[in-house]
Amino acid sequence: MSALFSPRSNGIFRLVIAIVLAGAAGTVGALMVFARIPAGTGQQQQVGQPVQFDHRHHVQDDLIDCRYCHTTVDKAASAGIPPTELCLNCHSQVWNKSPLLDLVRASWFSNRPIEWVRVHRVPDFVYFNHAIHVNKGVGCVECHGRVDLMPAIEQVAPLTMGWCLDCHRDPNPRLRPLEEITSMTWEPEGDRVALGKELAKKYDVKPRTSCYTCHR
Amino acid sequence: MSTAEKTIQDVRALDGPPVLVGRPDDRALTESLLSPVLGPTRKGWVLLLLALLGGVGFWTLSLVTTLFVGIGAWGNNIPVAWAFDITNFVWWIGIGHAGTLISAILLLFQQKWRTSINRFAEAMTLFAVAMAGVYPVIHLGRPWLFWWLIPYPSTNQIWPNFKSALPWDVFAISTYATVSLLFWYLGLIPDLATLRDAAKTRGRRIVYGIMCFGWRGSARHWRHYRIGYLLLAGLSTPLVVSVHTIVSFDFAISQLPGWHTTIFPPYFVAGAIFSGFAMVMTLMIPARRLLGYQQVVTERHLDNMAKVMLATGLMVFYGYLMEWFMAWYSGSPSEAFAFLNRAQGPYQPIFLMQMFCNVVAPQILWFPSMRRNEIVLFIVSILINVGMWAERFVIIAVSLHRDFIPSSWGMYYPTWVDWGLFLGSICMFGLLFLLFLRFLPAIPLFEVKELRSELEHHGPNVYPGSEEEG
Amino acid sequence: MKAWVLGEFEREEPLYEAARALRARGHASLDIHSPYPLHGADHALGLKRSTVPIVALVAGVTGALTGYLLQWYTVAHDWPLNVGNRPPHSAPAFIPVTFELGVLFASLAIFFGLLGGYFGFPRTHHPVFEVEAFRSATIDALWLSVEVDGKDAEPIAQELRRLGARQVSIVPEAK
Amino acid sequence: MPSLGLPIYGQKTALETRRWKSLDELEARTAAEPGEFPEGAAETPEGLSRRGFLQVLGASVALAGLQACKPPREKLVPYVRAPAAVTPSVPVAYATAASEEGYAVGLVVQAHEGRPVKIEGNRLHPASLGGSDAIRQALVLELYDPARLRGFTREGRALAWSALLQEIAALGREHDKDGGTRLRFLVAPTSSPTLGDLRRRVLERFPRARFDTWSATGEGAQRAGAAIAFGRPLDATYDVAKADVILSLDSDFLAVEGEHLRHAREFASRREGDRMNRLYVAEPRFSVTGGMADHRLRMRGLEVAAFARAVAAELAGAGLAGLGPLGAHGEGERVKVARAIAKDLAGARGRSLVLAGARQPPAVHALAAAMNEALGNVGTTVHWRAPVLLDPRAGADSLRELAGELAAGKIDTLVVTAWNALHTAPADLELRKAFGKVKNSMVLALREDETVRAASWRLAASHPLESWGDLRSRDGTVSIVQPLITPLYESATEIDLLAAFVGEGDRGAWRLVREGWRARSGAPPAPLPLAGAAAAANPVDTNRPRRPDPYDRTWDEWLAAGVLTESAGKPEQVAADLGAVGDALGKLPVPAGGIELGFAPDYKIWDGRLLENAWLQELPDPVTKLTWENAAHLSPATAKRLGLASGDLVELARGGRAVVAPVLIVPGHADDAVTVALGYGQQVAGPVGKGVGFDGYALRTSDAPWFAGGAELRKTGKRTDLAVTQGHFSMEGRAIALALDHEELGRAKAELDEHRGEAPTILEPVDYSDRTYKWGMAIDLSRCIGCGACTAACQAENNIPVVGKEQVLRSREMHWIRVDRYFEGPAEDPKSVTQPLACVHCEMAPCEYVCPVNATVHSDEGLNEMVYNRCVGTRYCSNNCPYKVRRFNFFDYHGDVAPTLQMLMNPDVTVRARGVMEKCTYCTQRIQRARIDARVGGKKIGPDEVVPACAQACPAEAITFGNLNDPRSRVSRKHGDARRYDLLHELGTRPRTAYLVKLRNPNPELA
Repeated sequence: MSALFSPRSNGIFRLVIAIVLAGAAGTVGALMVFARIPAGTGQQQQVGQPVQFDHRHHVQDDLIDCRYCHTTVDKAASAGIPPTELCLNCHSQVWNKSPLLDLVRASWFSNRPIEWVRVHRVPDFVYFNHAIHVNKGVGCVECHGRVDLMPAIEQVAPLTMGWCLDCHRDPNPRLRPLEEITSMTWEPEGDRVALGKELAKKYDVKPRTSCYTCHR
Repeated sequence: MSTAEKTIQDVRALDGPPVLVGRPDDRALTESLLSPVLGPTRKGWVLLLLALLGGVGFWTLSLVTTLFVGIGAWGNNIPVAWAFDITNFVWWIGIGHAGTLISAILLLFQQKWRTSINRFAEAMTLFAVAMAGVYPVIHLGRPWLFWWLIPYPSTNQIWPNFKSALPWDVFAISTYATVSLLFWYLGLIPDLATLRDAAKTRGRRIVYGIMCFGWRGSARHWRHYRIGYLLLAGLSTPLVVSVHTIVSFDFAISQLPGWHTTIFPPYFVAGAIFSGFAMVMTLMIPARRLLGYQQVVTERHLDNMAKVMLATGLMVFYGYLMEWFMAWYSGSPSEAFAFLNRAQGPYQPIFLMQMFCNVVAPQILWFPSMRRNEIVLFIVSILINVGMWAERFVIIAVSLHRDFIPSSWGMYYPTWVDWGLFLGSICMFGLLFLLFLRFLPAIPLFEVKELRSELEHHGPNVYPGSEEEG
Repeated sequence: MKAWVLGEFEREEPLYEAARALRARGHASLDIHSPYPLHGADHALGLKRSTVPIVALVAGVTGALTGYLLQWYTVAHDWPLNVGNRPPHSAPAFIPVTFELGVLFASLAIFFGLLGGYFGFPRTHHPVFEVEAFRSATIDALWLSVEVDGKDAEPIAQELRRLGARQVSIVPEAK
Repeated sequence: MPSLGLPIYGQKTALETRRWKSLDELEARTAAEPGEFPEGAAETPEGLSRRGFLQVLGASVALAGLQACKPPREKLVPYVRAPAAVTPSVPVAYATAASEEGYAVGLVVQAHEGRPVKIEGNRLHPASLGGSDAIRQALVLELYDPARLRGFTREGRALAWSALLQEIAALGREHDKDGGTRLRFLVAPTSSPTLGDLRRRVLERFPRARFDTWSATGEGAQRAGAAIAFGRPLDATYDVAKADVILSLDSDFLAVEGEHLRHAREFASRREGDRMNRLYVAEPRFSVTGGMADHRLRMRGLEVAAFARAVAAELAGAGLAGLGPLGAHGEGERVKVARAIAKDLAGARGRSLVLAGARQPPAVHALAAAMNEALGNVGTTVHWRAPVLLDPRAGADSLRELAGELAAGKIDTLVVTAWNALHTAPADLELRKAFGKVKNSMVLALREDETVRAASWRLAASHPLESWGDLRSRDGTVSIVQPLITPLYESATEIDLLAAFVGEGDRGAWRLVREGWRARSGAPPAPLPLAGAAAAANPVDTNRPRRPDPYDRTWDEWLAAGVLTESAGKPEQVAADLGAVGDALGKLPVPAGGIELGFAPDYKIWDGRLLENAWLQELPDPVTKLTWENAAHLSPATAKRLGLASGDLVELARGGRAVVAPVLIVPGHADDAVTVALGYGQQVAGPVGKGVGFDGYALRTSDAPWFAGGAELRKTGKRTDLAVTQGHFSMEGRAIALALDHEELGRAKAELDEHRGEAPTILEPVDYSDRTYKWGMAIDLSRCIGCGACTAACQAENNIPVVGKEQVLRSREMHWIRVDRYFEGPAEDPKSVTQPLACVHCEMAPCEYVCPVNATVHSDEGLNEMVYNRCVGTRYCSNNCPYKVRRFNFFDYHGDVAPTLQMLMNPDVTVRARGVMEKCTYCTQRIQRARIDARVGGKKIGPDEVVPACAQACPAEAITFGNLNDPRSRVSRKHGDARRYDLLHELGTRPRTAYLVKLRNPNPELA
């Protein structure tokens, strides 16, 4: 005499159901987590570039202002990637024999642009404008992080829509005086939110959250 | 014979033929009703399966084309942005109403004649809802993003819009599909246990044994089971009404002439039941002959279903009349035009077909002899299916093709992909149904046995509502 | 060491009689197995009203509340958008989803409550299945099962035979 | 230098000197590096990275599961040497001009990172006044056409430009022997002074050679008419704004003829207010101008002359006795009409205008000239000037002479720069046969066509947007044509080619034009470069100092303005020779019986040269709404008599020549007449134009260039589907496009109030009055001429795809703004209203609440926002849109686009993916740009600062846009106008686009 199923079958059956349910829930959960962690947003990845350009050196050691190279950051949507010409403003005089700059010189003489690798990318349907942010007191460091400490540029902000919205809904904690806009190390004296409130009034900061602000 | 007895007898006479023929015992019932499942595979079944597989291939090809090419593979356009897709959706959802209606509402009203056909109707519901569920997804321009209609916390911080009828649809259809599945499966569990115990081979016993989760017919389970089953039926009843109400909201909340009307919810529900019963009839008439279910699916069942079709058909006709009346009474030229255009515009043949199939043809069911004539019923039920599809097409596409601004008027012509998705879905539906007939008990055994037991206790013609005392 | 005594009956009345008799003798762990629900079984076993409706009600109300709050939170609170000039908090528009979620939660609670809770399923193995003849319990026979201490099994079996069981089996608890 | 204030996206941009200087330099490099154009941008242009968009979508299918599924990182490509003129992501605008029948139309072209993307009219140019039309809008697509002719070949041998120069030099030496006896040039009409100089120099070298000018269209008849009346060919310019009463004798002066953009603007300015003008139009086919008529008199083309004489006769009776000999009283109903018109004209002496159409014979033009003179209009509404065209007398006669010489084998070398002469030449000249007898047939063309294919030397022409040149408008105003981009393919301009015949082919058009104008303007010669070894060693190094050249500044100012200020000529004094006019009228043939066959240049592809332009092919014809082909237009009565329906294929025959053509019934067409648009059915065409339409030129002979009797229509029994975007031209009695007689407006207030103002609603409307900006639009139906410029402009601005004939037949055209035309009254002789319709941005938008994913919602300023990236494509919004202005991407229209066409994309507008709904955004990219610029500058956007593409293009200024919360804005005034109404007001949608009732000003005597 034997039953169709052994006594162990009950436990196995329950386990299988538990695994299936947990697997389904886990998959959904994992995807939602993935969308929020650096691996999903592209943060924390040092990106190799054709020329070993070290922002640390240029910003920290040479004290070059961001706007020296990114010339249009306060005038146009695009911050501007410096032309080879601009590199050679200095490097025709200094390090003009360095092998590290071979590619830069080659670009100049062959009239072929250097193809940098893009680090900060928003989708094509997102229209980000540097000028308006920079002119309303949102410093470079707010989105790009401590570029002065980066040997190779990496993305520090998640650049998700939710992240954009957080600031557009409450910009005050991210505002700074325009004089300090490119500063990597500026710290407010006192309450940053209170200062932000003051600056928002001064600069007429009115971020918008309607869709066409960014999507066109 | 006392007056009271005579009255009862008269009433019983009115009640028509029996719901169960003969006095079979439980073992005989089990054997005869399970023979399609446990018996050998029939050649006809295989041939039919192969034929339907061909249609399913066409369906698959159409689906793949739609996904890879885009909605452009269809005939849809601006102004007719919805056409065969939503027509099919509403049609299938409507058909999917009969199952729950038969199972739930008739159970609540304790119509004993429902027992023999409810499983059949529920399966039909499930498959129809499954077919319907395909369209809302594939009709999207970007179907791979269908999950954006589900409220979940996204990194975009944006949510669906609950003022639109489409998220309502998402909830209604998924709830309806889920509840129908649960209801159907709950009803299947005791029968799956019967299959487990009646099956000959160990493999089948194991499969059915797993599927029934270990049902052992315990009275302690039956006690909760009966209440739970009844509660599910109770929940399904407003649900079934709500689902087609919400589907009708897709149209009714808009402002398009021909869509924007308050009569839509009841009119759609009536239409759904109308088409659902027609589909049950279409499937049941051949099935009962081929599978030998005449014993449990009797003329009485056909007669009652025909009556329901006649009644709901008249309700639908009333809906038409009210639409026309309101179009005239509203004084709105575009509203009036929308209905004139149905009757006189370029899609007039479809309108006439709708009127013939839905209004004229069912009138033959006034005659009792016709209600018991399988051939007549079969033809009428098919006509109703066609007519209800035409009705949905007329409501959806014909309303859209000429609306407010004449310059934007246009015509819709289906492509082969449209036809493939329509006809192919019928084949897929048929295929699922064939598999169901072969592998699951199409007649609910435990309910028929319960009915038999009640008949034994209360006589051959159980008067509705009389067996529940004590 | 427990054992199950199973007795097969042909008709309902003797079955009920047997159940009542055993209950009178103090055996509470009785069960009846039948292919279809028996109307007298609850009474014979002395079972109380099912609590399933309460579960369903609680789940249904939870579902409806979830539905309404979900809609209120997403479209009226978290990011109220101007959608065609409709008010963000628009109760009439929230009715369908509220209703559907109520039904869905209640149905899920009933189904999974029944199977997982009330029935303790999946339970593909149960001592009663050890009896090959018990297969008739889902086909055409009515069975009475008594869960007893191993040593009481045989007297109960005798009693069942006396009370009209067609056949009686004893299943000892598996080790 | 001072800002010229040319509008770009509503932003004031100073056109700085250095912008074109860099272009000069590019041009200077071109010869050395043919085919290369500068790297587009400091960053990869958006348009080129659109594929990334699809990849992102693909990634989201995979649920962004794995890092490996992500698209590869994009490249950032900066300049090596940054051009001073370009700021990446900021568009710049340049003024230039394009030729229309040889005359200049001033343009302002906007370029993104060196890519010309959008064309507008030049406000400073007399032939544009800032307006443009569909053809001008579509020029930019022609530039990027991947099927353009590339490079130079001789008998299949590819030649570099330098090699070609050598071969031309050799050829020239051959012809030097006999002074060019066997050398001919077949050229298009042009007013270019530089080309004039070159032609003179070519003829100096080859005195026996000849330039023959040929254009299948054009206004030669007008100059010929002036020659009859005044003894010399003259060009007329009209001051339409000053005309109270206008009689058009088959002149489509609002859409086709003369300076039609200016005419439309001036005409429209008199269609509102109390000083309404009155327009009478006598014409055979329903034209754009006919649609604007207060009284449209349909008659066959050859009957127009008789009608004109009837009017002249009545004018004589009304006090202008001088016209007596020219008049001839009409018959029947026409007498009454002619009398009323004459009375009206005579009552507005000096404020009236009679125009004769380009299709009418010279005698009618002469009569019109005489009538204008008698009415005292010369000097007020009509100005006569010496023609600026190089060969004002050109016509079919010179082509006939050339054809004869060719056929006789008298010519060895024929240089063709006229467009596709084999296709357009009158059929009786048999030019196709004669052309084959030339040894060296050299054709300069933008794309391969029949003539190119028949030629032995095939030379790719540079597009006008790649070319240096110069043109003049009718009043003599000079415009410098400057390139926006170095040629995409190796190609040459006509200037380069003619220069090659005088041995200056290597100088480049830039130097020829620039130095030519230095001489003409009397500027001193260019200073010599600084002496010294460095300068000599590296002449290209532009960083080296140069001696200041005062001409630089003048030249730059000309380029910036797009016109040479005060270069217009003085009107001439004229006196009509009435006797000569009478003689000419007497020689006019009597209209023959039977069916009259009329030809017309196409509203879209002109004489056929724009056949390959998909934007224009898909643009609905302004009158018939036909796309992607031409048809034989018939009146309803004639079609009925012949038993024909629209779509029937007929054999259209005349004088032994026949073509198969589809019939299209057009309300208001003259009876017993058929009209055929020219330019279709070309034997050699690219992927767009292949098999499109039928060849009207095949029926056209030199004796009857525009109208010919004795046409026959024979049924073939076959049918075709005509891709018409509007299937229904009746309003079905609904209040959609409202029109009123001017007199009625005062009484119609109550009636109009039903279509405006607050509508009852249970929803509290959102109050936008406290917002800084409340955007709104007003469309004045009284001004709209229905030309379709807005549709084309919107297509160019908003990256709108072309879907093709099949998809148009399936009602899937993508235009965000369509121009609906409704006919009212009897189908035989209806009145017409045109109504541009785009998204009206309802405040209570029906589309929004049905979208399940919030992809279309309202902004705080009241815009109905369509967010493509959120759209899943349920199309529910379109179903619920009562205006049906939403468009759906049924296919992946941008998926596989040629690289050059990717350069055409406006980087400020998302390129929409498959399965996404789209619609008019009120050009939100322009609003956002204006907003950011204003806010960066700490200002407010001006009331009329933001101009959407449609409003900017509209020649009639029918569309106004702006801030409704600013009472100073033009749109606020329009919204408050007595004629304002809301379309489908009864639905309570609260549209932001208001319509203004069309006014008509009928003559009470003709009521």
